[in-house]
Amino acid sequence: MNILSLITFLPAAGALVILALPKERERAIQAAALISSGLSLILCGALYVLFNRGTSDMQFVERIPWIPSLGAQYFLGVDGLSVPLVILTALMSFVSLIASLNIKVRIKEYFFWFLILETGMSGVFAALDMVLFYVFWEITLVPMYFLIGIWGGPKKEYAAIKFFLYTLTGSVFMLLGILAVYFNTTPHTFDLLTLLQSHAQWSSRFQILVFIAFYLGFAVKVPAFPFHTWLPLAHVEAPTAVSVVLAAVLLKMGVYGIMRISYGMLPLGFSWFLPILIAIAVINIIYGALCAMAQTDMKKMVAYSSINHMGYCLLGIAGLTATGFAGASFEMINHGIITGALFLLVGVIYDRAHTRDISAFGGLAAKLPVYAGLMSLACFASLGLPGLAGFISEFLCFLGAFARWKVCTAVSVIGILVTAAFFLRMLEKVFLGPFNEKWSALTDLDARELCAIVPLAALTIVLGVYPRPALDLMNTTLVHMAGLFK
Amino acid sequence: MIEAIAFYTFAAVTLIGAFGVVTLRNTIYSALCLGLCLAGVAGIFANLGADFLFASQLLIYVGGIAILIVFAVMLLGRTSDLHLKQVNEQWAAAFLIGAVTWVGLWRAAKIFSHTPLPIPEAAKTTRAIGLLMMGDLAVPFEAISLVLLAALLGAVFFSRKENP
Amino acid sequence: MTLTHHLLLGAALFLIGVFGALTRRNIIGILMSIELMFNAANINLAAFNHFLHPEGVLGMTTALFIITVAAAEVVVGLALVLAIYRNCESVYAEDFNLLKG
Amino acid sequence: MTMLEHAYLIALIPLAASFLILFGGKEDPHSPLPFVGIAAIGWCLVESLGILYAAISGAALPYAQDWSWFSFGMTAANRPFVYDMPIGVLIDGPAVFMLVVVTLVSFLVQIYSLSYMHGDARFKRYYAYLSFFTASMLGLVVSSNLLVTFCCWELVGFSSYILIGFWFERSEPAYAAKKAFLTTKLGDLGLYLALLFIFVLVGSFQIPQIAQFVSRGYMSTAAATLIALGILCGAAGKSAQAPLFIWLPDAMEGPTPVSALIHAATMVAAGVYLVARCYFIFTAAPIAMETVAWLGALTAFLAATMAIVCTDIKRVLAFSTVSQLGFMMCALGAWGLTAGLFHLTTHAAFKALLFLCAGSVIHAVHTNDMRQMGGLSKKMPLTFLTTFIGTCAISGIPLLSGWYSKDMILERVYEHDPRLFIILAITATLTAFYMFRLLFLTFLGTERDKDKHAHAHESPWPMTVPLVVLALLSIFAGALLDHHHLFESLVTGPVSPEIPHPAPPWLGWSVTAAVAASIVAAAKLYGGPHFETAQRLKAAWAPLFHLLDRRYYLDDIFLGLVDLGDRAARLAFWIDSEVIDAIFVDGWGAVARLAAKLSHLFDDLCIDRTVDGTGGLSVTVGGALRSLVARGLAQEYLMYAAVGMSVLAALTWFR
Repeated sequence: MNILSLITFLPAAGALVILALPKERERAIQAAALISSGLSLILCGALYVLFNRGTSDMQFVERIPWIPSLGAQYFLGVDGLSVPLVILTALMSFVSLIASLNIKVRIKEYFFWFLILETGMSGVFAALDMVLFYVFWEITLVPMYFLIGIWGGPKKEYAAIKFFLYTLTGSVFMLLGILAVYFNTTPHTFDLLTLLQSHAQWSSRFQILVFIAFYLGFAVKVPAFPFHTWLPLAHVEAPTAVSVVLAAVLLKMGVYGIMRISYGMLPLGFSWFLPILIAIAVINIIYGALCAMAQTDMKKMVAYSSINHMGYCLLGIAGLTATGFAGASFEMINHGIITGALFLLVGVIYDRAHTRDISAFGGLAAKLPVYAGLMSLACFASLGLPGLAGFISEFLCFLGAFARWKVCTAVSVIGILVTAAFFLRMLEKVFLGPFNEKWSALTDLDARELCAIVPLAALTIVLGVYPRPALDLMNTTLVHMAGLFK
Repeated sequence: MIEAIAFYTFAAVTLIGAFGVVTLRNTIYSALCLGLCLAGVAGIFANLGADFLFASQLLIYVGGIAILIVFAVMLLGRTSDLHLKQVNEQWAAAFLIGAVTWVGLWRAAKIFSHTPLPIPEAAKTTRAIGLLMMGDLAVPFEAISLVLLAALLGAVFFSRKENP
Repeated sequence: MTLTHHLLLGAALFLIGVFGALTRRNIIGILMSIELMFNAANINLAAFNHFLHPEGVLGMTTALFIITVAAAEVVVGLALVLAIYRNCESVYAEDFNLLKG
Repeated sequence: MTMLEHAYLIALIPLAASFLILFGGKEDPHSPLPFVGIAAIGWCLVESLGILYAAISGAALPYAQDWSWFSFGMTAANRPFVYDMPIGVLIDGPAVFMLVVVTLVSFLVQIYSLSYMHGDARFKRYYAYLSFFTASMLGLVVSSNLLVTFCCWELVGFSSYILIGFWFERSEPAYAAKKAFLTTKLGDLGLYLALLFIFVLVGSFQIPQIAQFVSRGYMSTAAATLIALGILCGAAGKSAQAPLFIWLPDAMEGPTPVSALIHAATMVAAGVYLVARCYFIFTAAPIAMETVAWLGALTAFLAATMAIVCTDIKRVLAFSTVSQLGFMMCALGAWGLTAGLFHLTTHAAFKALLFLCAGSVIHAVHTNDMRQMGGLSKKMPLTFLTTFIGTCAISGIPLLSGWYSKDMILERVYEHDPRLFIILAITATLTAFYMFRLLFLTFLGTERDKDKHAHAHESPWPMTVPLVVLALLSIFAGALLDHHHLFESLVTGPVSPEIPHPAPPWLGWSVTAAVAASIVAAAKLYGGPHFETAQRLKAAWAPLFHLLDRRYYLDDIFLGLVDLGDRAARLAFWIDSEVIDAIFVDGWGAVARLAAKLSHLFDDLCIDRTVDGTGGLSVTVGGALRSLVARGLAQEYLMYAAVGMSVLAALTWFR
């Protein structure tokens, strides 16, 4: 049992403990959830310290035969691409758990599913065996379905089933892809590291087909245009903490998959798809931003802004340079932190006012200074203000893509302006202007909310001013990745 | 030769016991006949060289189940019942069915008539059975233990006083 | 002695069991008849084991499992009989037509 | 030398002060925290003056120092490696003067604000914002890395946003703040692309390395032109050049000291400074140079005309700022780096002075509308005097600072292109006209609003002392800096490859004469009590006045663009929800449901009938049989099973 297994399965152990607790003991359930997730986070801290930044090999590898007849293994390991995501998962899950302490109904089931979800998410990033990867991938689906479908908003059932069908359809294609590569390698294997080396034995046509299958699976998760329509709905209906995890971690699974599998395993398919990918990235950026601008619901606006930001990631990947990869990986981290904070903050106001309509408010900055400050921070970080986390990564994405796609990048820069426009409009309508007396009973953030949001805000500033700690984790691996194919 | 004598003896005991079970009017005698019949089967096992099976048959069937049934009979038995008929009206039909089936089975069993009885070996089967149970048959073994547990619980549940 | 002898013994025992199960009025009698059928099967298993696969013990082991199942069956059966008797003051099978649809 | 070595502190100390003020202590009118900000900026001022002294006394410039900031993977020539991004300071001549300007004006404005903002509910936060602005502005000035420059560039924009919207309880400042941020951001997109282009070409953001790259001729003219135009976009946004200047008049909704600091002296000059900083790229691209020159001239002229009809005292000053920035841009475009930056320096002094004077007036009468002022010279003599000095300086009255710099620009521009000179000369004349109009309307003539006039009073010392200091600078800065060609010796630009039109010696004096004439005209029109002439002129030229009043409809164009954006957004969302979601996603669902319905129908009509028929038959038969055989007796059922068994056994007979 090495550190990765512990990080992955500690939350699941916590979930089992919760299962054993009687459902009236709410404090104990919450404590069990926080402790198991917190331990996982502490171990992630250790992972961060112990991680060797000088090599692009897999580290903390654990390899045990699992289903020998299939050749499937229990095979975990991280490199510079996945280790930030594992840490992000633990961090955002812990923060979300803090934010979930105000859940009032069916506490036991809620925390149980949440911890299972955390295990699934960590597992996706740590798994190096295709079967294991697929299993973890699917494990995330079920808790999400219940979390949205039970604790969600008014249209929760519809949102949950849409989310479920969408992603399940995607992952069915992914399964096809996995089986295709399994049966077309000699010897048959599910070992990701071996598969990454074996593209030489596949024809171009095969790679393209398999690429499409994998891409469909990942694009739904990213979500890339036109497979994104589940996202606003799911976000709007999901409870706050679930939205946080959904945006901060689940979307990253798609980008991670594209970088790890589509790019690494199927270079010919990837290069065939590259022109389409850059088009999708541009569409994601501009179209997502425009859709966000049309929203009147804050949460939906943030959800569409996620589509926009994932477009930056795709843009960075499409650049096929180490810079673009660095941008995409770093953008994943930053988007996780920033959008997580944004969803938390939107949740705060929804808890108090029971509405998220932008035009329903006005002048809140006078009444809720701390809230307004943190919200402005998150919004400005999201629109890419330098000094806050979003800027550097966004810039690296553009920088990576610009060398190859000058015109497309130049066009997608418009997305920055539109992003700024809708965030500023939201800030103006909600926080500035004459105070709307209807909300004179609102209170500022309480301790629990501060505990959840302030660390994210601090990280936003730290990573914005000094991104080295995050970038150094990935540099070696990404440089290695960029050097794989000419 | 000695095997043949043993076989016929045990077979006779078995069949007589079985006949007693199904025909005797007094249920307590039936139960005792059952014990006799089971003991006969145990003898057949011993004759076949299945030592562990023989022991199990004696311990579980003769020593356990038969005694249990005797107790149950004594718990429920009413002396007034001794005057009542213990066999219902479909006995003729049952006999017919039995006869027809017997002929069929007899014809089927004749397929093996040429198989000679090998020389019985003094091999002990206990060890082999144990290995088998802990090895290939571990899962059925565990499943059986669960069945037993369930039966135990079920029995307790059904026979509770306050059970409706 | 050949396998046929044993099989015929098993068949006879089984048919007696069937006859008993079909005709006995007393529920305990039916139970006992069922035990006879189990034993018939056991004899067949032991015999097959002995004559066809003398080197193995699988047949005997299966017989052991059957003995176990039989024990479970008889325990539950007797418990049921007790429960029925407690409720209906009867142990005769024809008094119960709960199976009637 | 130590001053130079610690130049990085100049940006970090106000930053630290800003956070200290923001997070230390509660909001309280007697909080000592604002003095932290003043002390920090005072220290910066001392350091800047030290650097200036060092520069004058011959320290080696440019001075550069770099540290490692962060590293990322990079691919160059198909070879990936880890690139280390440096962060550092680069102090050259322009930077030295810019440092002094920024720290000096910041310092004075912070002192001025002690009184001006006194009693405001967010007094402490105001100082935090000011310090933050100063920090980012100084960072912009000293940074050697264009990416860091861009970061600070955005951060000054952000500071401008929060300071314009400082009184966010009213909706106008909130709207103006958003407008300012978005308009400058529009320009910044060009700068952003220019940065991407630079890095892709050069592989570095370090200004010295880029300069080397250009000077060795590695950068093609086309690339240089594109990059220069991109930088110009950014500069036009921040320095309020046409057509992006629309945000600046609205930005006057912020507190007046903020307008003086950000929207007159420092931030808006950042665009000019950036062009100067990247001058080597511009000089490599003749088309870009021409664009800069003509854009500057156009802006100067348009803004001056708009200032004539404006009645809001701060907006007149705002248009004046735009106009003067146009002068600087034009000078830069005409190979006059020295002239442009010289004007930047002097302009900072007198424009900050004018804004602070306006603030003093507004503080006294609580209105921005010049039509409600008049005759304030008796009530506020010191303010009047300092305003007069500032007006003279900006109008180019000889021997005041503005005269030196404007003269230099005009000369330089004439040498480059006489057509530009004519535009600028007309603009200079207009400048004098509207500035004296402002002076007459505000301080001279009759008091038009008795009530406001009665309450007016001279401002307290924290406000007047900065006025006096700036007034002295407005008088003497030009002469001081021109003394022994001090400014030119430190700020030397590249010399134009050719000088087609050598400037005649009467050039400066002719402009001065025109200026004098326009002052007389202003006195004629606005000196009297009733301005009949002005009203008649206005009536006669009504369409023109309307055009100027509506700011050449540029605001409407901007709003049209915003509206277009909104329409695009709504269209995109309509596509998203009604087309993609409805057709591709829910459409599939509908198709699937339809297929399900069809198959269900088939089931119903064909298969189910058969099944039902069979079922019905068996029910009938079963019903009949049941009464016969099924009496619910277990043994009877067992009997049937046994019959089955015997039948199977009987099959063996036929074998």
